[in-house]
Amino acid sequence: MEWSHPIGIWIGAIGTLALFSLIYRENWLYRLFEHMFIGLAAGYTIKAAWDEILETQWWNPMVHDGQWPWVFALFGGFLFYTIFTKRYNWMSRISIGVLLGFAAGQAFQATANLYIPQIRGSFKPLWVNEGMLRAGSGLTPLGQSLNNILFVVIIVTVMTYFFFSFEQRNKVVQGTARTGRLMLMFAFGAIFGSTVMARMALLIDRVWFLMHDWLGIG
Amino acid sequence: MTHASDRWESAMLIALLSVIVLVTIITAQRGRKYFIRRIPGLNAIDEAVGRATEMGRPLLMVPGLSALGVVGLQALTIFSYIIKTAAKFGNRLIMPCADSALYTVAEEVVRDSYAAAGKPEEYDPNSVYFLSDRQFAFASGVAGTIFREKVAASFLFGDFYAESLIFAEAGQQVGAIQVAGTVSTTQLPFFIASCDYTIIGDEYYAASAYISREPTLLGSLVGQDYCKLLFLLVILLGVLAVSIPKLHMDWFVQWFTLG
Amino acid sequence: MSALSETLQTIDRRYLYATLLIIVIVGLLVEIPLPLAVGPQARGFYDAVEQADPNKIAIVSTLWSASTQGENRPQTRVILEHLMRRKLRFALIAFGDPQSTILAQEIAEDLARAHGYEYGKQWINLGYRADIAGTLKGIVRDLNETLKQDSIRNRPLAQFEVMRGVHNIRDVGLIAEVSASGNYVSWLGLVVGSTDAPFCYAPTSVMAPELYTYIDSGQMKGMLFGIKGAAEYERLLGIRGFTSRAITPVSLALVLLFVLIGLGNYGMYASRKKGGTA
Amino acid sequence: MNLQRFLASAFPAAHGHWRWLAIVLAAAGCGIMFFVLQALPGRARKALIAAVTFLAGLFYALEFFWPVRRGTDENFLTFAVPTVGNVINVLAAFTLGLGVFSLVRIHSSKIVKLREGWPNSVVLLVSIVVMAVAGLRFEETRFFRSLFRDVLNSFDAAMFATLAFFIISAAYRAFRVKSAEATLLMGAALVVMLGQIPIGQYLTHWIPEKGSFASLLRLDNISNWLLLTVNAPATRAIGFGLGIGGLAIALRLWLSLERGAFFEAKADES
Repeated sequence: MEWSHPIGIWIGAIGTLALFSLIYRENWLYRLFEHMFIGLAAGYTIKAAWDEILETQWWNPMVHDGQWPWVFALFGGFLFYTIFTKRYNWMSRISIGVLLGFAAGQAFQATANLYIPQIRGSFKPLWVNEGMLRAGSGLTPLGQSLNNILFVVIIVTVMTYFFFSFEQRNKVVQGTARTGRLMLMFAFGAIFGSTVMARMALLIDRVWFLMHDWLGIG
Repeated sequence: MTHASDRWESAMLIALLSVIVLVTIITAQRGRKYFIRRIPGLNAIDEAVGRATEMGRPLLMVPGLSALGVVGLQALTIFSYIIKTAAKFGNRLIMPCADSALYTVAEEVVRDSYAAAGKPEEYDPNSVYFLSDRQFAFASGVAGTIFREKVAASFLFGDFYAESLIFAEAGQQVGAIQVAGTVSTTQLPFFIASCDYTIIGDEYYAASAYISREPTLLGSLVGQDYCKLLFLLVILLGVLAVSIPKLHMDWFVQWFTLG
Repeated sequence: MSALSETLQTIDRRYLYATLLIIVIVGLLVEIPLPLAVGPQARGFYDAVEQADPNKIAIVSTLWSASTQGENRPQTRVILEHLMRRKLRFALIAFGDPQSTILAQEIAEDLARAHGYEYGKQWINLGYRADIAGTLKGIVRDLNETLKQDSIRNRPLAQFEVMRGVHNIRDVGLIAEVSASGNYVSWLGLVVGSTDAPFCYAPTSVMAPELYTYIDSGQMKGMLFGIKGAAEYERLLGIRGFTSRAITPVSLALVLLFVLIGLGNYGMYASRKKGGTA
Repeated sequence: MNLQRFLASAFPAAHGHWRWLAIVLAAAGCGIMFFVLQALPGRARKALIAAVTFLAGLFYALEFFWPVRRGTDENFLTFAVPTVGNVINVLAAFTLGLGVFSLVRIHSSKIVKLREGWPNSVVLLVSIVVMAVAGLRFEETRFFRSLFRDVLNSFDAAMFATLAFFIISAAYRAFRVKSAEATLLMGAALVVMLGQIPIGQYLTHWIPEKGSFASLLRLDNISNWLLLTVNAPATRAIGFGLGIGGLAIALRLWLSLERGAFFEAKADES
């Protein structure tokens, strides 16, 4: 069955232009379509919450399979909504505490799996001979050695920058920390360039929608 | 690693990190004094406040889109430091908020800061206000204020997202002195390129710990420092082990080889 | 000279917007056939799918809404195209944004028609989950018990031919996620350490630079660097999809930006040299 | 000690008409618990919150650290991991309603008081109802699919696409390179980006990709080298700091060690 419909495309196109008008000036047309967008997104959240999770994982097991303890999950969910009251809003901290507790409990395994391989990956030999080269890396042993030395130096300098519990009066430490901050600029330069690329891709998708789907050009 | 028993040594390193942080937090709460160095970002704030007060125009403080949480509350801690520094010069303060819960706490913090600086009468209730919780409505609203008020200094601390560049651009346009600080790594490039000084990553937590002298924050930060030292030591030992095979330290490398 | 250096610093933004729009329209209509080199990360992703174990199922997780479809939609399309070409069974799952389920379903339905893939036989949609960590921990242990039903027919997973023999993470041959956020942290923290199935990631360009540390440590086998990654993958598959057309305006827009920044700074430098206001 | 059998016997499933009775009794139990909770004094409330948070965290911490039974990949808690995952998902699904609930509250009060901009609030509430009903009841219709694909997707995409305009004008005006750091940042951005796009690569595509020293000068090689050998260690070092910070925050939350105005005031309010 078809996913789109001409009337829908027209509304979408007019909405796109209305929302683009924000770049010129905030105006009533922009606000109208922004409110429509917020409403549609909230409406979809209700559908997804029921269809995807509550019906299959809570309502059916409780009502059809007879697992009555799921009623306590409803009580836990209800406690979140006490946040809107003055007298009972402390109770919302119980359910929030449960979710925070679960997340905190997972931190041990998550930290281990996320950072131990990166520590292991930082064990780079500072002097590489022919045998240790990765196949097809196209690097000479000297090249790989220099890369490894630079890699370890950057880790040490950037980590030194983020030490706070002792004064950085010693010249060497100060120099290392300042180098660390400059090394960070490479990472932030890469992020800057990629962010611009990401935003452009979003604009191109919209312009192509207006040109191709709506006006039939190109 | 599904369970600690898959590689005990690695799991013990994580357990050791937790013990270190817990010990430093609990001892700090029990009154032990811990030292945190003054990060350069705070000097940049003092300098910005000094130059701004000469211009006599208002000071802008934006807690970004932060909700009522660890990052948002620490932004207010930094703002209270700035208010105490600037209160004696009498510059007008503007603090638009994007989260209604954080707004209520911000009002209290600002009033207490003026009182703490001995200038309760300087506190203007309209200076702290809830603007909008929609990302772009908030950003364009704040940009409008920057251009209208020609703010002298702009302090941007907290959680920032794609709209960060709109604040930075507006401040740059009116020639405001800008100091920013956030843990959102993806927004740091824009602050670094357009602000006079930017506080990066962990420095954000260090700034608020230094200002608030809160035992839990100080203890936690010092504990985290020891953990970072431990990581650095493990890495350097590992580099040594793989660089000089004659040392026969393969057992050490195996400790951290998972799967 | 000072008039020029002044104007260079303060070009009115309406001209900038108009120039950008023109560049994008021209770039979309007039294709500049420049070769795009295929980087090692996109090749890593391609090789991981090529060498995935055919008897096991692939999990394709989607964590994007229409707000980043410009990059994530083409990425999802090329990954599913490659899986279907290799006749691999796959299961879609969505986190983060509820819209992800239908966005991925639509792309899969479209490609399934072309490749003769039948829902329930070669592919399935496991739907959206609000909590990520709890679900991932559950999947490692028991997929059916954690996810229970599929999202399209709302029937128990055991009733689908595609899920035959799939009980936990050891029956998964490949894990790929297309995402607009940093959710790789949950996969790396709670799943990737429990399996030797390759883990590949397709982030929006904004997130890409943060992932090179995981590529270096071998935790990630491949990565598509935003829309550029999708364009490289199209070259590897030998198809000319939307991204091959879109990469030209993206490049032109980037060049425009660097030229503008150059002009702005030159203007400032020139006027400062003559003691003008910065 | 098999926890699974113990729990199955403690909470037996109810069948036939017993199901509704069990559900009603459990619901009544919750009602009573609500009043018991409200009667608790401030100190007991804080203790309850801390205990509940600790127990929830204890499950996963213990499941990770507890040694596994010989020859298997499980310990006495592993059986419950999928079920606990379901419980969290159901609770998280209930929180999805919080945003919608506050939206409805704010905008309906705006309409009732006829405050400025109330027509937009009507549009918002109508949009919520239309999409929710279409999604729940009429999912297999072209109306819903077009409402989702052409309308909602277009608005969502358009909202973010405006960023492209902002970034061009703001970056052009904001980036007046004033410090060594900004210069380095801009230089890295230029080289990394040129190496990623065809136009940049075209400038040096005539150099052989591999095998000779000249290939070090290819823009795409330089870009990849910067990303893998300079950017990767820098992000890794930041990651270590933030990761340890994340673990510290998790510990403080798990053991309710967090002090400070917000956490104290909230619990004592009665």
